[in-house]
Amino acid sequence: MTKLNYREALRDGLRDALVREPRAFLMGLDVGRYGGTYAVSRGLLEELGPERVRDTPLSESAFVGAGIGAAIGGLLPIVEIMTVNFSLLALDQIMNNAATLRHMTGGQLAVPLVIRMTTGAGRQLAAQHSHSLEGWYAHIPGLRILAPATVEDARGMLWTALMDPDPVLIFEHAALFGLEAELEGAVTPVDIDHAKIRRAGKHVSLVTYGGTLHKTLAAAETLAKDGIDAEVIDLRSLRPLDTETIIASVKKTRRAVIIDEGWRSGSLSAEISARVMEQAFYDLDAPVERVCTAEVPIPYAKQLEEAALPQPETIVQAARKTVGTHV
Amino acid sequence: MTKLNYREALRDGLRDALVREPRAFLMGLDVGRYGGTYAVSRGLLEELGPERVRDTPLSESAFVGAGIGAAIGGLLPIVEIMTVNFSLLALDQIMNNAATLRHMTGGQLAVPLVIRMTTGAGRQLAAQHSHSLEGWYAHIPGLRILAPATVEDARGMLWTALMDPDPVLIFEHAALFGLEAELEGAVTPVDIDHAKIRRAGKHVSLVTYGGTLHKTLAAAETLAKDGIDAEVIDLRSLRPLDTETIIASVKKTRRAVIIDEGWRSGSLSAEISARVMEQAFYDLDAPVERVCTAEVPIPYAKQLEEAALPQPETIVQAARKTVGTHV
Amino acid sequence: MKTEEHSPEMKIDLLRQMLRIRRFEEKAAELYSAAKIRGFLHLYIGQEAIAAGAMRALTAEDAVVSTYREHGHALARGVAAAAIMAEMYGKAEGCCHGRGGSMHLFDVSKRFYGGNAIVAGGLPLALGLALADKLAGRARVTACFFGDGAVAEGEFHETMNLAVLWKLPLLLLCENNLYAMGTAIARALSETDLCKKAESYRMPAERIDGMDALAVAVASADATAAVRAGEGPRFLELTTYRFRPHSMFDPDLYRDKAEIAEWKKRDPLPRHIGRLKEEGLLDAAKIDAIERAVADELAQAVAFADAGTLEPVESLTRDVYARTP
Amino acid sequence: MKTEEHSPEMKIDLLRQMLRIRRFEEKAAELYSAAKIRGFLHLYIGQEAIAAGAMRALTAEDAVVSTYREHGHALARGVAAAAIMAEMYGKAEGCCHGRGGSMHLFDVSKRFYGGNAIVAGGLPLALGLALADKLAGRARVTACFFGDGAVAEGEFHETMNLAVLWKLPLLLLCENNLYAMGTAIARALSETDLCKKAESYRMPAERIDGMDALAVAVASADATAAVRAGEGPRFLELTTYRFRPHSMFDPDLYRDKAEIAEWKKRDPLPRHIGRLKEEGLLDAAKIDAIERAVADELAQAVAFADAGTLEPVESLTRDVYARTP
Ligand SMILES: Cc1ncc(C[n+]2csc(CCOP(=O)(O)OP(=O)(O)O)c2C)c(N)n1
Ligand SMILES: Cc1ncc(C[n+]2csc(CCOP(=O)(O)OP(=O)(O)O)c2C)c(N)n1
Ligand SMILES: [Mg+2]
Ligand SMILES: [Mg+2]
Repeated sequence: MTKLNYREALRDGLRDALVREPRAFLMGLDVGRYGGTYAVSRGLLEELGPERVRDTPLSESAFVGAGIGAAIGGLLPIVEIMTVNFSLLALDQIMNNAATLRHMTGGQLAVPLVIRMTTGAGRQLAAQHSHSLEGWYAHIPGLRILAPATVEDARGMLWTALMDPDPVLIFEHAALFGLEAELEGAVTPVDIDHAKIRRAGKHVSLVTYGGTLHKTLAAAETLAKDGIDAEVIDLRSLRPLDTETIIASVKKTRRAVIIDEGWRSGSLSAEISARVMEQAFYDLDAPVERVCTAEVPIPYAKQLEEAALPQPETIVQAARKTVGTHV
Repeated sequence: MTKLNYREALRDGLRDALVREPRAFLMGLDVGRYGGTYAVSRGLLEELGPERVRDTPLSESAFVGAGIGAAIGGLLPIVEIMTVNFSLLALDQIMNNAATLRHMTGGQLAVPLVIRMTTGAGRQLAAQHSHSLEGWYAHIPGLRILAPATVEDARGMLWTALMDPDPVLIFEHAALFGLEAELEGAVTPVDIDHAKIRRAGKHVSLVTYGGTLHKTLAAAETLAKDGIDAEVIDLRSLRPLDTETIIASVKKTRRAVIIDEGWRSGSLSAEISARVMEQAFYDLDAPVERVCTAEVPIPYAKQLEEAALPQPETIVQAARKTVGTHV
Repeated sequence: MKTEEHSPEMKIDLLRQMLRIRRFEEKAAELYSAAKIRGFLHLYIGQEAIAAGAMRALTAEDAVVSTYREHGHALARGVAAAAIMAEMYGKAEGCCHGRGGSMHLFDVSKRFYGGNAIVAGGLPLALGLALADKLAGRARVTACFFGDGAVAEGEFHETMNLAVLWKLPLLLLCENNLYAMGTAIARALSETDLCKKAESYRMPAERIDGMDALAVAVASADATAAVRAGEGPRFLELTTYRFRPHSMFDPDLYRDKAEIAEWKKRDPLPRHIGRLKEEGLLDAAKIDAIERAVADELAQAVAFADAGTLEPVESLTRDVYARTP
Repeated sequence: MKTEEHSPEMKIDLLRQMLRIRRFEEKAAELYSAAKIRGFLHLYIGQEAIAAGAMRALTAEDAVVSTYREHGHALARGVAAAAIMAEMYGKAEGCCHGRGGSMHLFDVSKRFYGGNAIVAGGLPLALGLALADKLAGRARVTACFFGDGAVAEGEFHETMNLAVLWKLPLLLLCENNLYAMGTAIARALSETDLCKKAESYRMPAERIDGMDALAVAVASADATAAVRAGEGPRFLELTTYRFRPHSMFDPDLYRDKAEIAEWKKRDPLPRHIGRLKEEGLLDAAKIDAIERAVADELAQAVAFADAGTLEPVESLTRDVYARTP
């Protein structure tokens, strides 16, 4: 067992993939000389050389598109978009090429590309640097969307994603880089098809992923003190959604709160709520609640940013409301 | 009364705005010499000159950004993005500038910009030219999102949008250009704050907008023959949503089907379903149903495209299901 | 390579390719009016010398990326006319099983990578294909066709820079037909000398008469050889003109009739035929024979498309992912 | 305009502006370590000659657009130091009520339009401000600052083209500090002569020593005059160097210590001071007086920020729309 943080876990996963798979290479802004904006790729340029760890200029659309082209050309590119905020510049390539090429060519092409990016708020970076758009990306057919919330997932998801024949976007939450855990020595691939129950419980299902998982687990502990036994589901994959696991949990607890860091309207939590409506309406004892980010560009000031984001207290409140209504 | 089609109505609205408001100007690809890709702006260059009807090169990000800058600079730009499909290239400007500037500057700036674009599928234009992303755009705080579904709205919404101090995106549905109606002579501004009940009914609420309104009205007629009296709500504004009107209708009918042309997962209909869950759960007699576009890049072949999109029959089926379950 | 060095066979083949494209598209226009082909249809008529001339420089191992105006490129690249026509009919037998249509012809067996309906959207893709070859140590070339309109897009700029920076085996073929839809190049670009633009990225560039198939063939061969030799990317500006409107929807109100007429005098087909006749390589009988072969191929393509079947709607969700859920 | 034509007052003022920026940022770094300032903080230290020199050319009616490295621009433009500092503290008294922070300083009363944290994102905005002036027939100039890194972005390309095509009153000031985060310009651009790039859009361009405040002032005055006269946009490449890491998080592992030391010898402050002393315009006492005035202003700014209040969380949803729902 080694003690590892989320950042180191990402690095181990990355290094492992690049060492094991000669077709893989990493490409993005400052992944090489600089060592990665969040130091995720530190040391990899020195170890693997500039062809495998490729610095790019500020040209998001072109280097993401180049990743798509290289994937078609037989490689397994890992493209790092520094943060989700800059991915908007590459959206045409992502939606119109990566996501469509397999279908539009009648199955002739595969785009085995992985795009990694940092997501999320919480560090006072203000409106243009605090987006949580992973749920929004999950709207796009043809893509797989992953969100590692634990150190283990941070380390193991990349390999599974890289072996997937379809384009996979991995959203790494900026607030988790310091998160620590004890892990076995070797990188082990992570199941990206199934959500994971991080805490079993019977009174309410708390459905979440990524950066809000830990806030949700904290909320569950608080609720436990009140005798409310919450089940916490970590989605891991935002597209496709593991609806089965969610529905099974809701059918058991008969209540659900969905927590995500996206803006409320049109968030992933809306989709989950709609699916619960469709597939478990008659099993519900209370309406599904959502805890999301306030519908504002994220402000810089600490107290405002905190007020904008889901917090353990707001999760607790929502859970109490849904349980309280009908217990 | 004059007979007008949707295209002509858009043109009348545009001309009226440009003539009445000297600060307004139109800018976009081929809006001038060419006369507008869909002939919406035909004749306006000749009438108003190249400063007011400004052709742009293929530079979506720059000319949308220029619209934002010009709005800050005191004008009232109407930017036409030829189709929603190309708006992806301008998403950084739309999300990181247009939508955030007022809030991020503590209220110092206003961005009274209108962005018009054609949206929707149904004309066999295949995967890269058939997006329906208006519901997706409705996720972004700071923007207003409109979808004119009638000839009257096509004519009158622009003025209201232009007078709005915030950035407004208007999505004009490509399949509606030939739609005809009899209208009064003058352009009259349209209320963009409220949804409109296009057909009153008591058994089920059919909530929709834009291109699917007419399919939904057709479905309502079919349902009427079966004795199912459907209420049809045209949202008109996708952000903000007029939740009140929706909830009032659902509380009356106790059943709802939401129809939209977005891909199902993460569609606007998910948000509406989630709101009904939150605000009318105890009034529902059956789970809310959704009729959306299949989660595929839209294929070229006619029968495949038709199968991918919401159709009157699928709407009828969904309505029958929700009514049938509990009547 | 010099013009004189080319064999008679090669010169005749240029004619054959141009004729294949011309006749195919004339037929396509007809079939569009008959509603057999739907969606958008962008004809290449007038620009055939470019596809015919440039494609000769490529080997089967090389890759091609194009735009929505790509029938000519697909045909010249060797994608079967029947598979293209069936695709435009939306038939299961089409090269993309009817999912792509006219704007999205793909044939992986020919390394023909589309068919991109987003202006300039193919450029980064081509960059990536070239990068893959470079990283894999393969001496292959990726040829990317695009229009003058694409030059204004940010993706053009980013691609040009990266191609040179990374010294990628990329051949950039800009078909400057002077218009992007209704926008004349002088109203779209502050600098209309596209070679100057290329040079601002330190990319070697040359302007070629795109109405002269032989000139295109020669320049493309030279440029491709340099790219293949590892000298980095090359840019060719091919001046040309589309004789037809932008698409079947375009009323073409923005061009002078006189301008169109003037350019039609430079039609690459009669021009090439004239040259071959002068050189004694061609007579009326030979032209006739070629025309007949072309007509046969086309008739078969149309028959194939007509006889084609429709994909069952059950297949709608196939190929969105490798595994159909 | 010639260097010699400048008044002693003007030369002294350049010094004062540079000092204001230098001291402000030194303090900001300190306050960042003390966790009074949070988020990202990008220091301008080393580049002060540019903000100080260029801003002089503008009138109150002109507009300024900048990047996330904009404290210097804001200060030189006349945004109150106290309002800037309070903004960086996240206080309600900040120029954006604490919503923007270091990367998003705005002051509409000074026509200072930010503060953009997306590289190259300010360029189209500046284009639009210039377009508004042109359409309204106002002889105003919009000055847009950006870095060498932005030059690789598509938006740079699109903006350059449109600015010339529409002959807009835009002054483009590229601060070439040789790095975009950890990426040296030669590893980012295939052509590192930025003036050549500008010329490929037919935009008049000049390279200026950005470590020489007077040279910047002279070139900016000339360029602004031309822009104001309706001659269309101008491009200035200002060669410079940031003495500090990219941001407070940057371990700065990608630059040679020797390179940094070499550039520090060209520090615009001592250089300008040396010149003024040589010209007999400055002595130790005068420098002292300026330093004291600067220190006073800064102390007041810090006190103002410290005394500032927090926006109540109830105001969170204010100003998302004109009408708060
Ligand atoms: C990004 C984008 N914007 C707009 C369009 C609409 N459009 C299709 S073709 C075209 C003109 C392109 O001109 P050019 O690149 O010169 O190619 P040509 O049609 O002349 O072959 C336009 C504006 C598009 N397809 N993609
Ligand atoms: C579109 C985009 N991509 C990436 C980033 C992250 N980033 C912030 S500053 C920077 C470097 C910019 O360099 P340059 O333009 O030279 O300005 P400088 O920092 O040197 O002043 C990068 C890559 C960003 N802010 N925006
Ligand atoms: Mg063209
Ligand atoms: Mg720089």
